[in-house]
Amino acid sequence: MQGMSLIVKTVTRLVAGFIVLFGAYIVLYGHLTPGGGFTGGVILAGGLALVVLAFGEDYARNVLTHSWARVGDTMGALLFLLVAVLGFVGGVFFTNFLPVGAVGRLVSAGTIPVSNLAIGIKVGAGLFGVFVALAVFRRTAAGGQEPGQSIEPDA
Amino acid sequence: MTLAMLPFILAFLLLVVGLYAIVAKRNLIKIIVGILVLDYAANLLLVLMGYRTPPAGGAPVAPILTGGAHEADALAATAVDPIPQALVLTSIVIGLSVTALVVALAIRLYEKYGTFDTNLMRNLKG
Amino acid sequence: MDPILWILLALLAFMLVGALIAIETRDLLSSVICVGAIGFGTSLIFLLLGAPDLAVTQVVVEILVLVVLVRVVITRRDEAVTTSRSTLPVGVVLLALGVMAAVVFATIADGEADQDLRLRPFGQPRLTQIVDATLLAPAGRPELAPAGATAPASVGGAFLQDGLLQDEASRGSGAANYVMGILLDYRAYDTLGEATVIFVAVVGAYAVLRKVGRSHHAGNESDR
Amino acid sequence: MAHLVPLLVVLPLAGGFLMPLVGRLTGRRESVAALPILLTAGVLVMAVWLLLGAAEPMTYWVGGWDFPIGVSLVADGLSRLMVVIVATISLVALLFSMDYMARFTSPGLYYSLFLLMLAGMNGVVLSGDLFNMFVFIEVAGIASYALVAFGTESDELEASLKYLVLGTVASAFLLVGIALVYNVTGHLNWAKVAEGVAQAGGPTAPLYVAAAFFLMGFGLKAAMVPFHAWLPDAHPSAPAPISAMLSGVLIKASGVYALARLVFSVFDGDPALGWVLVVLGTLSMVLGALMAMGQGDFKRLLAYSSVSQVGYVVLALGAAAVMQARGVSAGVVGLMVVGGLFHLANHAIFKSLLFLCSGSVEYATGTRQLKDLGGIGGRMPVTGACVRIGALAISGVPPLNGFWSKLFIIVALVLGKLYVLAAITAIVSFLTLAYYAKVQRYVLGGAPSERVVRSREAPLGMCVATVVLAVLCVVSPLLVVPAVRSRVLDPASRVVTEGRAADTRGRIITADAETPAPAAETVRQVSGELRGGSPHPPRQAESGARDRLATVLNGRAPPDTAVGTETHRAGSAGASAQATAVTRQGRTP
Repeated sequence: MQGMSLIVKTVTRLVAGFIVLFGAYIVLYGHLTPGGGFTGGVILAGGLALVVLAFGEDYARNVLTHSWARVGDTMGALLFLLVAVLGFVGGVFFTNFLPVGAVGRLVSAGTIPVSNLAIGIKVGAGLFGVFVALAVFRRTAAGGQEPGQSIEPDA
Repeated sequence: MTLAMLPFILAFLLLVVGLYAIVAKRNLIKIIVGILVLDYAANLLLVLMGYRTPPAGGAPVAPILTGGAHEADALAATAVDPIPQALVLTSIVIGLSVTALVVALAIRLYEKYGTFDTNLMRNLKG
Repeated sequence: MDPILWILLALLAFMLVGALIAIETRDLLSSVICVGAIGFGTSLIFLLLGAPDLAVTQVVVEILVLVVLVRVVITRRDEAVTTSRSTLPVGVVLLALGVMAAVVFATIADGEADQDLRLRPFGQPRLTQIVDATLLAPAGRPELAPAGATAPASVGGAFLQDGLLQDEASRGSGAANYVMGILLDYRAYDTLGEATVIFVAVVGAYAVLRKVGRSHHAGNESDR
Repeated sequence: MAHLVPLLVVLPLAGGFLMPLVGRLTGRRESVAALPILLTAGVLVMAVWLLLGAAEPMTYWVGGWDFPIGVSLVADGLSRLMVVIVATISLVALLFSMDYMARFTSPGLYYSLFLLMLAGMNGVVLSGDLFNMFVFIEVAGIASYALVAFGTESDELEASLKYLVLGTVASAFLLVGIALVYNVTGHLNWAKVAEGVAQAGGPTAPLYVAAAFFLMGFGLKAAMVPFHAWLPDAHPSAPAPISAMLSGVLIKASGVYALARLVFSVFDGDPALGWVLVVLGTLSMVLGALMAMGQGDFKRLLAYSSVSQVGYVVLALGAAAVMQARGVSAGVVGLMVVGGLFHLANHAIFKSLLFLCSGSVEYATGTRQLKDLGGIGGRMPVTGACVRIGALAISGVPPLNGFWSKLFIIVALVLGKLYVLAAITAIVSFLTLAYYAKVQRYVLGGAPSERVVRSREAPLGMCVATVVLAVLCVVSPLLVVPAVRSRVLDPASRVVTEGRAADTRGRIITADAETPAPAAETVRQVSGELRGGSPHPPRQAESGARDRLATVLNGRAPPDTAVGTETHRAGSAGASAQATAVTRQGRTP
């Protein structure tokens, strides 16, 4: 797949950055405003998906590769688990062990922003990976056996 | 029957409609649609049950502190119940996950059979 | 009458109709688009009911699902007629079920209005209760009992009241967004489960989409 | 010790998150399997330690939220028994997978899903919270949908789809049930809901409606008969170790166990729900056995047999509730429950054994049709012997474990004067004997077909796994020896028979406080502990407000020695809607 027309590519180039930035904002301000790690992660995944849709399969194979999505997925999940396990520092599993700080500040609410970040990375990478696997590589007709229809997800 | 039960009943009917699609339809896409509708209905029911009528004439109050910590008491007296919202957020994610998996299955089945029609599949006829 | 209730009922009715169209239409693409409309209806209801977090989440999830489903449908030609299983009996049974359930909902609400464990109607969730004031009085000084004091009657009520304790002596989650406070502090363990669910679904989708499921070269050769 | 409880979930979870990457880094199947096996062995050790280490039930409040706002983990007798069963079967299934999964690609994804399913099941049986349990049921469920389809042949995909769709319907029902329970009682915690129900003098109509939704949801997950349609497709389609996991433990963890919790811990053994369980159990038992008779496919026969055998367990639990309400002596009720739980454990062992054996046979011969398997016992002596032991155990031949649990159930039913049920149970036992006689005949006799002649014994790892389970079949009757029983089965049975009474009263035990104490006392005790271990100031003092609210929510009088000075927020409803400072007598800091 070659991707879409030049106009689409140009617009995507302009817009995708903003979408990703917006996703990052939603993730980081999750404890203050509506949104949060999951919502922001989906927006991140959407932004990346837009890039892949516009620039085509080759872009997904060479630049925004599947391996990165897999690594991000695992790392996000492990980071969240780490936050949970570090709770033992504060007494029990999942203790919010960081200082709460002043309500309404960016750095407040203890571990919540960290958890949000972890979930944002996890969800963004994970859903992007699945999206690419479902919607980009698998868009062939019945019994499609042509090369490149499947990214081999596992070695 | 009070009017105040009507939202619950409508949400529940939506659930039944989703169930109907799952049981009666013989097309994978329709079944996926049924699953989505089922999810929406269950989530809606939960959120409807957490809603608190705002004080006369006001708008519903979201459980988010916008003005600073000193407004916490006022918020506590008017805001809607935050627990169902947290549960539903989790539930939406679960719904999305299930959808991703079922779409993957549907795609694979399409590759095997060249159709989404379950009548043409071996084991799903019954 | 509360205008919010009427808007809500209208939206719900719209969604019901949309769901029926999505299910009954013969064109898969229309079906998928209808379901998108229902999803946005859900999101509007969330917004209407004071749940902006859910509204935002529902919208972005909806967009992603819609894009995937539309791509799945438009790139695959499906000539097979969308037949139903003997629709009528199933439909009648389910309709009966729905009506029955509706009646149940209506009656369980009415019948036991004075009981404590009744179904709370729309708009009046179980959040606070008037407490026996003497419970709150200092020991031996019942005259100091505050009149008309309320106490949380549910987890939600307790959270609204105390989830963000700001006096130095105690601690809440400290998140201005209460929903996020519940999600990532009070019930963070649920959220760990939720993150796991996405992980499982992602890994599961990769597993299902593998080009080759079985490797016939390894292990004992069988004549399958 | 209490910290073991969350670790039982965290360990497999971490492994599950890591495995996809490990699978990409290393290609050798032994090295891929090493991490999951180690982790699961660790889980098993911790689970056994927990089972034998402390007799007292523990409630672990995640995040230190002693207040009912948080999520609790409950490790009482029943949960501990379930965790041990789950971990044992998982470990054996993983040993079996090492060789068996060489036939499949992507071992990393397989082990990842396996560990996440294990984490999900541990989460379900340890959860003390309705919604949390739902989430972990989903974790285990979604992992199992994907695992059923792991071979990606069309049969497997179809079975997985059917399983997924019905599982999703079950989840929606559960969610509706949760919504109703929350609306009505205001709580999600098992114990708190139970307390509310007890205070109101028993379940009300909306709660019965909620219970109906839960019954449908858990019934679907447990494959009770009107809801069993998915199981005979899903269980045979999965790779053999996964079939063993699904039939052996998953339907029990997210179905039977959850049903038991619902009926006994929340509804305090309500007899109406008890009757529903009796009916569901009897139907499953009889129809499952009848459908199993007609099967020619080894794995399908096993799957229908699972429906039937799980029916025994559900029947036993339901009958216990019914008998309790009728005033049958506690000893008989206890026998009934012990019989049911013992059968649950036994079924986990012999059904996993049989499924693994069917995997070995399929691995060697490439077929699952019983009629093609004549004389397989001669070609595969170890597997043949294991099949024989498993079949004898499940059909209730003494002195193997199945005999004892069925005997317990039938004797208890007779003593409880439920004669008709006792007769049905006995008849179904004979039916079971009959259809497993068919399996025996094919395994023992008949002229070996060409397919069988060319086969040879399964690889070592698979044999070891089946032999371990066969040995367990022989030695697990030891569980009813009084000395062992009092440590293992009796605490679990007490959770069921004492219902709410055993579940709520003042057993808020967190990390550092493991002795039972009156609730109000413990709240403070716990906050005291938190103060000691907490690194930052805001955490270090708890206001009395939380204590007070906790006690009000618990419906108890506030403690005499409340803490310090507190501000009471008066509600806006009252006329004097203003903050009133209430001073309590302080306690020594």
